[in-house]
Amino acid sequence: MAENVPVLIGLVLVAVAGTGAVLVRDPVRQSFVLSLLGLALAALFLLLQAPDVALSQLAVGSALTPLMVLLSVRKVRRKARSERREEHE
Amino acid sequence: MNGWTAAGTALLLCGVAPAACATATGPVSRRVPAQNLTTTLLSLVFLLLAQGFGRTAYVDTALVLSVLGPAGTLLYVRLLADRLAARPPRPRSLLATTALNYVAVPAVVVPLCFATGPGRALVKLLVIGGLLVLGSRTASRAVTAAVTAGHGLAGSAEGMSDG
Amino acid sequence: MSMRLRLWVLAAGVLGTATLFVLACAELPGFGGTWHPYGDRAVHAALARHTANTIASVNFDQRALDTLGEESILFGSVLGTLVLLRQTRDERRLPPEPARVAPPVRRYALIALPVTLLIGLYVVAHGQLSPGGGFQGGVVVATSLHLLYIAIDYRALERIRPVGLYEVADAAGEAGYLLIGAAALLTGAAFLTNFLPYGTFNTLSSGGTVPLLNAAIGVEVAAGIVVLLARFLDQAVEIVSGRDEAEDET
Amino acid sequence: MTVARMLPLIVATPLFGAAVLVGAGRRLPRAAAEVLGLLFAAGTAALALAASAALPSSTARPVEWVGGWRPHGGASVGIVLVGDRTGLGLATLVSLLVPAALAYAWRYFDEPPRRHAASFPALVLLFQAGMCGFALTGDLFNAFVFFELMGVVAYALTGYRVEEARAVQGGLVFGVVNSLGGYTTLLGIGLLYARTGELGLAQIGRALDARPGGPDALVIAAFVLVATGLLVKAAAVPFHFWLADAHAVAPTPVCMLLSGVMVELGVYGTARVYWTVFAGPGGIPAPDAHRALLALGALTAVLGAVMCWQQRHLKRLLAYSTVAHTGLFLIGLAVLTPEGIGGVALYVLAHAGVKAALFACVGVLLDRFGSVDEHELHGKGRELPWVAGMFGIGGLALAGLPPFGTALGKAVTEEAAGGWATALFVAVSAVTGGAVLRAGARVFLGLGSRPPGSPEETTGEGEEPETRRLLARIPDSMLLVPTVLLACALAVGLVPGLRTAVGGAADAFTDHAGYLAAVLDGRTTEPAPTPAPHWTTPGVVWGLLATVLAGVLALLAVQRPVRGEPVRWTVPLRRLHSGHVGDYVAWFLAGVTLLAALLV
Amino acid sequence: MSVLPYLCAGWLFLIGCYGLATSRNLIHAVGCLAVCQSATYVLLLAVGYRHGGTAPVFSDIAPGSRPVVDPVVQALTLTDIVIGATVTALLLSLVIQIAKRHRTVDPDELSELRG
Repeated sequence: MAENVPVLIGLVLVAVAGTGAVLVRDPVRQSFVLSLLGLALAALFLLLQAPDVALSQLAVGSALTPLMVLLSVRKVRRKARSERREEHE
Repeated sequence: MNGWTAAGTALLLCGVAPAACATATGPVSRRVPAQNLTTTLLSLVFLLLAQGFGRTAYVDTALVLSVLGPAGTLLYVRLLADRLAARPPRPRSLLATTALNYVAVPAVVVPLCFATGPGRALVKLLVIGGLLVLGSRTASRAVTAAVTAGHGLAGSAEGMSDG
Repeated sequence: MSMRLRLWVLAAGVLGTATLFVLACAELPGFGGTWHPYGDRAVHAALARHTANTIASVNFDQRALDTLGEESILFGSVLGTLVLLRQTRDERRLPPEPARVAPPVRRYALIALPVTLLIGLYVVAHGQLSPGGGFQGGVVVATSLHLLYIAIDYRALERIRPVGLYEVADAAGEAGYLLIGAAALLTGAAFLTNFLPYGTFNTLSSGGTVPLLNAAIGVEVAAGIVVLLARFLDQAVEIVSGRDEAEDET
Repeated sequence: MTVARMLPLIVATPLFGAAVLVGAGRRLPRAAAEVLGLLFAAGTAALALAASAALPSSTARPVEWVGGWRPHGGASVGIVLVGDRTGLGLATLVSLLVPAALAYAWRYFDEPPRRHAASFPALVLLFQAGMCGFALTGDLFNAFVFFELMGVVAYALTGYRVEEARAVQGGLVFGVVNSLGGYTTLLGIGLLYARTGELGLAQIGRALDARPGGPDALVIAAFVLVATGLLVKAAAVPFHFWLADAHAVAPTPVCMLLSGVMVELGVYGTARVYWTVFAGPGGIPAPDAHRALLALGALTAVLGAVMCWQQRHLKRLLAYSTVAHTGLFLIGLAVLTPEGIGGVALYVLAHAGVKAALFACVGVLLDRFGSVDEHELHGKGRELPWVAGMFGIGGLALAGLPPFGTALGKAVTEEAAGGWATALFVAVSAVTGGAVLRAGARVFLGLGSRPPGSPEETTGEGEEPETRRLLARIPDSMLLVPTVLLACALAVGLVPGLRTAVGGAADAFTDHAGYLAAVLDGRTTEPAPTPAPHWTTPGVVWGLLATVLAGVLALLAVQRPVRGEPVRWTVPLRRLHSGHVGDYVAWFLAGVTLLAALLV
Repeated sequence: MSVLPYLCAGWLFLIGCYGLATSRNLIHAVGCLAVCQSATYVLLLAVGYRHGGTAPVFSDIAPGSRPVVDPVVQALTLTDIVIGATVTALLLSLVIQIAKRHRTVDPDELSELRG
């Protein structure tokens, strides 16, 4: 049983991070949780003896996906902001 | 399960998990430093696990994370500059986070160095340690700079918040 | 459909799917079992071909067609993003203002850039030996270039990033993979056969075509992700619609 | 070069073409890029045709282990491509339709993305590679990879006209639902791998057969999950919602491919996976599979037909008719006999031609008049007699007018299904064909009165033409392509050689043990021969009846005041098709549950 | 413990679906889709795990010296991760265009396609 404790902790972290990523509704905040999910998955993969997959997940999950999400939010917000100003005038 | 694995697991549970909690909650000004702390600690976990599993090949994951982690943090700082400026973090908590980084890195890397012995693996370890320290130092500086220079920096072209 | 009805349908669906999945899990072989016939065969095959990293052998030799499909997906999605995030007629580019970057951040990013680039290349080059490979290394290489955006600003990044060249590199990576695969046909073997000498186990040149395919993927991924992020950055930083621009100037 | 050696090239050629187009794209003028794209697509078609022609018999299964990883003792580490008549035939169909779509799109789009003139043909070539790979592969995970390839490219192609609000929304809905389907398939693959330790279709099938006795929860769950992804592609109810949203907004040449072959590939995938993996003693018992497919098929056919009749947006109308016909295909599969499969195969071939031709006609209307709304276009089509003729013939062929291939396929399928299925086939073809004829009568003949619009539904007004400006003269390529396609659909019904070939292919397709032996042991066995599909008197009569009914329905509809459309009692049904991605995901999970419940 | 990893995969998939169905922001929805996909990673790798095994990477250990986990599922997961990243990119670019054309990213306010 003791052998399984690290994997168990990894699973719990992944499940919690995944749940958090769904329940956090604001995309900027969600991007933080998504990057955490990426990190948790990488840790779990290493514990499951898959360093190749962990590397991929790190590369994609910790930098690429959050960056794309943040850039999209920025574009969308910029749009929304100018819309609102327009209505204001 | 040997001591290294146990130490790695313990750090995962008692170090990474709380840092992750801090990243997932609260204002952006707390999330960004906490995110950096999370990646630093996770790199250390990877190092400990690599030693525990007896696989030097696994060290590459820590190496990659030690450069991608700070890069991610700096991107957050860059893209969320105005939010950081709007609610700056307390200097004391920022200091504490950085200090935690500074303490944790040598606390893990030094024993690992002794366990590894001289060789290529040692150089790799030291590089990772150096990158982690440098990365966390820069991250905290970047947050401070974004806060102080904040309002000027967060012009309309760079802004993120809805104003 | 009202939110209420949707939630009812969802609840029924979740309940049914969960039941199905849990029942199936109960029948699965227990976690951590020792029976992995395909995996064991794959390890033997990898060793027979002098490839130290079995995962690389599975990806680039035994199941190389999967990787071809995967890279085509990446290629297609880069192309798709290129098309979807194009600058349309009602939009124009507004050069971003130069950003002021704190000196320590600039110093770090300028040091980290070559280090990250080297680490990325190392991960690509050792793909057939240690964990890593074209995809992982390629993403790291692409990320390293974007440190310039952090270190200086977007205009500096644009200067070292002629997107057109990266598009060509992206296509060259995809074409290279196909040509290496087709080269096997000339020797009379099947498509994507590992036809080169396998080399000495655990050296950089071992594994026959594995390092070549790996390198092709590395080029494609690095170039593809640069192009992909370029489109997102363009949208987020530069491109504005006619109306936005009027707003920004007021 | 043997047939087996050619199989990977059918996938590799379009991929290489895409790479060349992107690599050289910045320097190529638009015309050169389009010619190059057409050449690569046609080259692939030539390869596929040559491979089909070189097959020694219609029951042969040339097998190519990519990378040369031939099996030893039935076990291999490689991926296999299987070029049996059905898979190769579908790859040929895809490869022929792609050049047709590219030829139709000749100088079509308003402005190609700046300095990316080659991006549209390159995307279409990738789409072609994905579909051909999916048709040819004999490996479950590899099928997933090609499934995702065609998905990813299709999302991008659907949203190609980014200035169109509806196009990008349809593309996103399509992307989310199909990706979710792909992930369920992968979960199913994971379950099968855990049970059998294999990934090849034949290997999994053999491993499952090694433990006979009814299926346990794991096998059922694996089948449900794998089939869900494929049925999402096939747009079976209740996974069909994305289809109308995506097909109504995609550029017309893309619609031709989506409706003509991609949806059918979902049906093919379901059938292939069932027959190779789950048809043995360790798989899903035939009565259960029959029940599930029949129920889903009947539901899909009825719902598709009802929704089809209610549409005034011509592309949506055609999209729902695709849903209805997919339902009929599923009913044909549900028979689980070579006769059913053979009928469906002929039906799919002819349907691809007819549906693509109809979309092509609608595309002409869109580019000439800037609208695809039945009421808005009322009477405007009088100046386009050639298009009118083709649209009418297409409608009749859809309804099942002999000797079109649709009629033959339908006749063979309904005969195999028997009983009440015949009534359903006649009703559904009459309604979908009638809807097309009704629209044709209004648009091209100006029959009936011109109605005021109602804003509650998706009308076809306010659509942007896909060309630079409204076309004053329709280019010959846009008229030639649908004509050729309709002629092909007619040929499917008339060429006797095709019927015998399809008959043999269906025998081989439904031969579970034969497939396993051919792939894993390299042993060829002849399946038990069944009579090839052929015209029968009842089939012709039912086909004529459906056509007449379609005509009557159309005439009745145009003579009644349009205020009655859409029919009141269908309003709740129409409200379910909300365009809301959350609704679609909820229905998706409900569909998984439904499928599982039907199998237990 | 013997089924826990599989159940974790199922949980991730369903919670992701829940998020998709109730999302009020399309960018958030794309993130939820990524959560759904992580279920497939967890399932595949859990299926290939072997107690006491190590990665079948023989750059630093001798072949045959230790039991190894299944390399095939790892290769599959790698492919899957690439697919996930590319799908995310493509869907986010569609969301950006939706924001431009519809001036909202709330699915409840998108009402162009009905019936």
